[in-house]
Amino acid sequence: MRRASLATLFFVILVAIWHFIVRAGIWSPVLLPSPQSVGEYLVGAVRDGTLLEATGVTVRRLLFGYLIGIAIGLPLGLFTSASKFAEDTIGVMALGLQTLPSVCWIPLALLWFGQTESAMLFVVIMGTVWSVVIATDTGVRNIPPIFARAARTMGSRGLHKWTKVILPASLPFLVSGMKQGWAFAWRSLMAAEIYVTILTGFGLGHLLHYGRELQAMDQVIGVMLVIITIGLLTDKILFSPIERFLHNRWGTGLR
Amino acid sequence: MRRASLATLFFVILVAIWHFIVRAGIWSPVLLPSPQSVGEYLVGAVRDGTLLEATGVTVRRLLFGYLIGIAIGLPLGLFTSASKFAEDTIGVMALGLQTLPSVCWIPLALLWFGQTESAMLFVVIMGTVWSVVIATDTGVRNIPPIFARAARTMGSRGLHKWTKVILPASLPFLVSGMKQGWAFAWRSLMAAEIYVTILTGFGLGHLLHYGRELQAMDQVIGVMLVIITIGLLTDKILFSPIERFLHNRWGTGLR
Amino acid sequence: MSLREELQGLPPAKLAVEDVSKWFRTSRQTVHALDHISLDINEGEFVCLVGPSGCGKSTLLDIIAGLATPDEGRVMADNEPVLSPGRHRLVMFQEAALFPWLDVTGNVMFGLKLKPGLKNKERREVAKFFLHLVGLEKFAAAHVHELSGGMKQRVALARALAPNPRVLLMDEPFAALDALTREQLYSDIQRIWEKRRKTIVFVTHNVREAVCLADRVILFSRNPGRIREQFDIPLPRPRDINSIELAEYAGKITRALKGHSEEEPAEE
Amino acid sequence: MSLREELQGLPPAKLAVEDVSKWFRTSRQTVHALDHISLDINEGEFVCLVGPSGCGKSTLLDIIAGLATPDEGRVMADNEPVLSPGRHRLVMFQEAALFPWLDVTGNVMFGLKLKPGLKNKERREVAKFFLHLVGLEKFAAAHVHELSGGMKQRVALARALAPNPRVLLMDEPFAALDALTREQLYSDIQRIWEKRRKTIVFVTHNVREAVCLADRVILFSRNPGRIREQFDIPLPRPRDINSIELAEYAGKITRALKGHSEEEPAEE
Amino acid sequence: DNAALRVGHFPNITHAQALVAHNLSRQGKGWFEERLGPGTKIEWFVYNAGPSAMEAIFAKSIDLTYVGPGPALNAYTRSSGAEVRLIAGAANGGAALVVQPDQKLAAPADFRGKKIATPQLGNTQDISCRAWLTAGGLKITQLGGDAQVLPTQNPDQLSLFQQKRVDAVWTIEPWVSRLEREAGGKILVDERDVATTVLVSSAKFLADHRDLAKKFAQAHAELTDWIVKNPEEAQKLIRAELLAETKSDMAPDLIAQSWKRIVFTAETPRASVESFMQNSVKAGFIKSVPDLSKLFEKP
Ligand SMILES: Nc1ncnc2c1ncn2[C@@H]1O[C@H](COP(=O)(O)OP(=O)(O)OP(=O)(O)O)[C@@H](O)[C@H]1O
Ligand SMILES: Nc1ncnc2c1ncn2[C@@H]1O[C@H](COP(=O)(O)OP(=O)(O)OP(=O)(O)O)[C@@H](O)[C@H]1O
Ligand SMILES: [Mg+2]
Ligand SMILES: [Mg+2]
Repeated sequence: MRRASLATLFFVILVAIWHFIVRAGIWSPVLLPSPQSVGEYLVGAVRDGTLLEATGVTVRRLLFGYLIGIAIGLPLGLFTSASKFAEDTIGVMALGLQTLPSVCWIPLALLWFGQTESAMLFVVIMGTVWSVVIATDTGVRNIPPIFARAARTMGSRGLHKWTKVILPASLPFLVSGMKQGWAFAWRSLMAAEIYVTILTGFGLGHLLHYGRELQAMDQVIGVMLVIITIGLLTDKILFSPIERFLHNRWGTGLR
Repeated sequence: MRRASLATLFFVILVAIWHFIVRAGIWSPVLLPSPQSVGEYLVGAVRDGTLLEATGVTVRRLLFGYLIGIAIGLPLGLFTSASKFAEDTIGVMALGLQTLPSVCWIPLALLWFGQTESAMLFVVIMGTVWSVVIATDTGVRNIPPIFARAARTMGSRGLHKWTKVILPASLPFLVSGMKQGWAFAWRSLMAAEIYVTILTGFGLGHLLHYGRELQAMDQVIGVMLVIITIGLLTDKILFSPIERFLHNRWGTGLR
Repeated sequence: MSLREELQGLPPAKLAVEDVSKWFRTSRQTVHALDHISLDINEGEFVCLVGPSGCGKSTLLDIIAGLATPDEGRVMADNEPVLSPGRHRLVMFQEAALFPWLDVTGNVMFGLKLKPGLKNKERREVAKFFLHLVGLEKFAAAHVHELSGGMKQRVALARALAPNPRVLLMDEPFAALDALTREQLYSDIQRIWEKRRKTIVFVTHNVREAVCLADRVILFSRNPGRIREQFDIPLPRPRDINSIELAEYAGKITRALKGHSEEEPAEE
Repeated sequence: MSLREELQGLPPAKLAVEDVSKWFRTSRQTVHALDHISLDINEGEFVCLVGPSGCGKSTLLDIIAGLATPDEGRVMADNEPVLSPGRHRLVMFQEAALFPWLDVTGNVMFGLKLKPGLKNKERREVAKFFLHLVGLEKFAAAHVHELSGGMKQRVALARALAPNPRVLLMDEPFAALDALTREQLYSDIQRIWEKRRKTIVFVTHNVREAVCLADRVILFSRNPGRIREQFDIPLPRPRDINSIELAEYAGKITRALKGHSEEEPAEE
Repeated sequence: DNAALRVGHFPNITHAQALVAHNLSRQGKGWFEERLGPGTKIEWFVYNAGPSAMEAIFAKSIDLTYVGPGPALNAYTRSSGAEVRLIAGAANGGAALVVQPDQKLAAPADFRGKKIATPQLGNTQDISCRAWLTAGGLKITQLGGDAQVLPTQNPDQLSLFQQKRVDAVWTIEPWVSRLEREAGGKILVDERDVATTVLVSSAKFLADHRDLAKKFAQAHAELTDWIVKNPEEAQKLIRAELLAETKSDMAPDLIAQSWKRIVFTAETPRASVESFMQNSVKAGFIKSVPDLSKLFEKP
C-alpha cells in the first residue's frame, strides 16, 4: 500500500511540475501544452467519438494482420525447423527479412495495393510473420532432446508428436516470439498510419499525424497517451494470461 | 558444401522465376521491376555515390542515437533494479514508454527540434532507451542470488560488486535487451527517415521514400536489399561476437 | 483389452542381445562404443549394467529400446527383432523428462493416450492406479515443477509403468537424487517390481545400488565397450542397501571394477 | 604480507557461537529456525553439522559467515564479534557458484583481487598454487561450463582457499555430486586440510560423509532448531569412507538421527 | 450503366475544378452528375500528393484524377506508357520560386551551395526547379549536388523559410502568396505558361468507357469556363470545400491573391508537357525522352 501510494504521488508530482512549467511560460505552448489542454482534448475526442473510432480502426487492422501473420509464420517456422533445405532457404530469407524494418514495405505495399486496407494489412503481416517464423524455429530447436526421446519411446510420432510434444514444448519460445512479433506489428502499423492516409478509415496514427499538421500539441500528446494505454492493455489482455499460465506450468520466472 | 550449393541454387532459381514473371508481362513493370533493372539501379547508385552517402548518414544517426540510448538506459536500469521507489516510478514509466512505438515521437520531435538531426537522434534514443532500461532491470533481477552471496563473503561490495559481479552476471540479458533496442532503433529511424526530410542529410529511408515518389520500383527494391544487408551485417559485426563470447563462456546455445 | 487386464499387467518379455556392435563416427575420431555384446535376459529378470563412464551402457540401452540401431548384430524381444521404439519397451532416463505443459496425471496418461482400445475414463483410472502405486495420488493435479527430484522420478516411473510395457529400461534413473530419497526409491521399486513383474534393464554407476536391486549385475569395460564379468546376486528380497551381506557383494564387484579401470589409461 | 606467508597460510581461528536464536517471519507463519544454540569450535577443528532438512544448519552457517544476523546471541571469531561477511571466513555452497564470465583462474583470483597488498603477478601465482593443490592446474584457462560437477567444486574450494581464510564454512558442498567423485573429494579435502589447517564447519545430510571428515559431528533436531547430541570421531586419518570402523560410527549416529526424527511429526 | 465514376483530386487551390465540383456534389447539385446523365454517381477521392493518386490509378481504385504533370508523366514513363492518359488541361501557372529577401539570388549560378525547398520529389515544381538549376550550369542529383533541392512538405517550407534555414522555395499557390505575406519572400521566377494541373485518366477506363470519359472532359471544359467567368462564386465554393476537407479555414483574401497567379484552362498543355519531359530528363528522373504519342488522348 505504501509503495503504491508513493508511486502515485510521484506521478502526481510529475504532472504538477509539468503544469507549473507550462504556467511559468518558459516554453511556448506550441512546444509544450498544459496538462489541462491535453485532458480537454482527450475528453473532447472521446465525446465526439473520434478517439473510439480511430482506436477501433487501428486495433482491427492490428489484430487481423497479426493473426494472419501468425497463421502464416507458425507453419513456416515448423517447416524450417523440420527440414534442412527449408532452413537454408526459407530460414535464411526469414532472417534477412526480419532485419528489414517493416515500414520499408510501405512503398511497395502502396504501389501494389494502393492506399487500401490491404496495404496496411500487408505491412502488419510483414512485421509479424518473420519474427514468428524465427521464434518457432528457435523454439523447436531448443526443445530438450530428452522430451522427443521420451515421447518416441511411448509411441508418439507424426502429427501426434508435432501437436502434443513439439508445439507445447516450444511454447515459451513461441510466446516470446509472438510478443516480439506484436511489438514489431504495432510499430509498423503506427509508422504506416502516420505516413499514409488510408481512404477507408483513420487510425490513431492518422490522428497523431494530423495533430502534427495542425501543430496541435495537445492532440499529439493526448493520442500518445492513448497509444501507450493500448500498448499496456494488450500486453495485459493478450500476453499476461499466457505468460502467467506458462510460468505457472513451467515454474519459471516466479520472483 | 552440398547444403550451401543447394541453398544457393534455390535463391538463383528464385531470381530466375522473378525474371521470367517480369518477362511474361503478367504484372505491369510499375508493380514489379525486373531483377536487371534493380541491379542497374544499385550499380548506378553505387557509382554516383548516392547509396554510400545515404548509408553513411543513416548508420551515423543510428550509431549515435543507439550509443546515447545505452548510455542513458544502462544506469537507469541499474537504478530501477536497485531501488523499490525507482522501480515503481521510472520502471513503470519505462514499461509504458516501451510499448509506445517510437515513430510516435516523431511529431513531437519535429515540433521540439524542427527538421534537424536532433529530432532524428531523439527518435532513435527513444527507441533504444526503454528497451535497455527494462533489459538491465530484468537482467539484474535474474542474477542467481548465490552469485551475490558468494561475492559478498569474499568481500565484494559497492562499486566492485556492481562492476565485477552484477553487470557481468546480467550480461546475457543485457545483450538480448540491446539487440531488441537495436531492432527498435533501426525500425524507428527508418520510419522517421521515410516520414520526414531532414535538412542535414538524406538517409536510406529518404531514398526509399523518393523511390516511392518517383514510382521507381527498382529503386524501392534496391534500397530494401541494401537495408536488409545492413541489418544482417550489423548483426554479424555488432552482436555476433558478443553472443559468441557469451555462449562460449556460459556454455549456452551450443547446438 | 479390459481395464482389469490393463491393471493386471502383461507377462514380462524375454530379451536377447545378439552380437551387437556399434561405432560412433565424428569428424575427429571414431569411438567403438559396443564390441560384440551378447546377452540373454530372462522373462522378469532384473539386470543391472555397471561400468565406467563411456563404456556404452546408455548406447546398449538405446539399442534395446529401438532408439538407436546397432551397426552389427541385433536385439530380439520375445524372438521378434527390435526395429523401432515400441510401447512394450519403455525407457526411464536420468532426468525425469516429464512434460512441463502437462500436470502429473497428464504425464502419466501420455503413453496411455497412445494406446488404442481404452476409454478416457479408463485411462484416468489406470493413471490413478499407478500414481497410487508410486505413492503420489495426492499430487495427481500438481505441476511438474512443484515436485522434488525424487517425486519426479516416481512420476516418471508411473508414466513408464502405465502403458503396461513388458520391458522397462532405466538409465541411471536415481543418479541425480540425494541419498535419502534414493534409499526410499530402492524399497519402492522392489515393492513395485514384486507386484508388477517386468523385465528390467537398469544402468547405474553405483555398485551398491546395483547389488541392492539386481538379480544379475553385468560389468562393462570400455574402449571398446565389452562385457567383462557377470555376478549373480542371490540375496533374498526386499534388500536393505545398508546390510552387511550387500556390502560384501558390493565390495567384490567394486574391486573387479577398479581392477579393470587400472588396466586402461586414466580418465582425464 | 609476503607471497611466502600468503602461501603458508594464516593460523586457523577459534569460533564461539553464543546462545544464538533466529526466527523467520513470513506473512503466513513464523519459523523458529535456531533456538539458543551455543557451540565452541577450536582452532583448526573440523566440525560437521548433521540433521534433518529445515533444522537450521544453513541458517547457522550464514550467521557464522556474517551473511545473516541472529535475533538473539552472537558469534565470536577469535573473541571478536562477527558483524558482517569477512575475508577470514569464506563459504562454499552446494552449488559451486562459480562466475561463468571468468575462467577458472579468474574465479580463483576473484577473492584475491579484493585483498590489498598483493601484486597481480603474486595473485596469479597464488591462484596457480591452489589450482595445483586441488589438482586442476591443467584447467587454469578453462571455462566454467566445461568442468564437471566435481571439478567445479574443486575450483570453488580453491577459490575459497586462495584468499587464505582462517575459517572455511561449507554448506553441503558435495551433495550434488555422484558417489565416485565424492569419494575422490573426501580424500582430497583430508589431504588439503592436513596441509593447510583451517577451522572448518561442514554441513551435510550424509552421516558417512560427516564421520569420514569430522573431528566432531554435531546432531541437530528441528522445530525449533536445536543441538541434540555431539559425537567425537577419534578415528585416525586419512579415513576411507568404506572402512568398517567408520560404518560403525555412522550406524550409531544414523540411529540417533532416526530416533529424533521419529519423535517429531513426519515430513510431508 | 450505373457505374460510379471515381475521381481523385488534392485539397489544393490549383485543383479548382475538382474543388468546386466536389462541393457541388456535396450539396446535391453535382456538376458532373447533371451533365453525365441520370444515374451517374461521382465518388470523390482526396489525395495529398501525386504519387498517391498515381498509385491509386495503378491499383485501379480510381478512374480519373486531377494531378500535376510531373507525377502523371512519371507514371506514364514508369509503366512504359501502359497505364495513364492525359485527357485535358486544368490549370497553368500558380507556381513560383520565392527567395529570401536579404540574399542576392538572381540567377541559377547564385544558388551554388544553397538549399531550395520543393513540395515533393519529382513533382512539377521539383522538376522545374532542378531543370532551371541544371540549365544554369549546376549539377543536381537526387540527394544533393551543387545545390541542395529539399523535397519538403508545404507547411514545413513556410516555417523553414521563416527560420531562414532554407534559402529559397519553389512551390505552388497558396503557399507562394503565404511566403510573400508571412515571410517577406521575394518572387524570382514566376512561370505562368507552365502546366500545373492536368486531368488524367487510367488507360483502361478510357478504353472501356470512352463515352463517359468524353462527357466528363466536356463537362470539365464547361466548368473551367464557368470558374473563369464567376471567380467570386467559385472562390466561395473552394473555400467551403477546403474547410470540409482539411478542417482549416483559408482566408478569402489569400485565395484571391493566389487566384491572380493561376490560369484555368481546359486546353491540353502539349507544349508545356513536352518541355517538361525534357526537364525531367535533365533532372535525371527519366533516363531518355519516352515516346509521348500515347500520352495525349482526346476522348
Ligand atoms: N551421439 C554420439 N556421438 C558420438 N559419440 C557418442 C554418441 N553417443 C555416445 N558416444 C560415445 O560412445 C561411448 C559410449 O557412450 P555411452 O553414453 O553409451 O556411455 P555410458 O556408459 O552411458 O556412459 P555414462 O556412464 O557416462 O552415461 C562414449 O565414448 C561416447 O563418447
Ligand atoms: N529466508 C527465509 N525466509 C523464511 N524462512 C526461512 C528462510 N530461510 C530459512 N527459512 C526456514 O528456516 C528453517 C531452517 O532453514 P535452513 O535452510 O537453515 O535449514 P537446513 O537445515 O539448511 O535445511 P536443508 O538441509 O534442507 O538445507 C526452515 O524451516 C526454513 O524453511
Ligand atoms: Mg550413460
Ligand atoms: Mg541448508
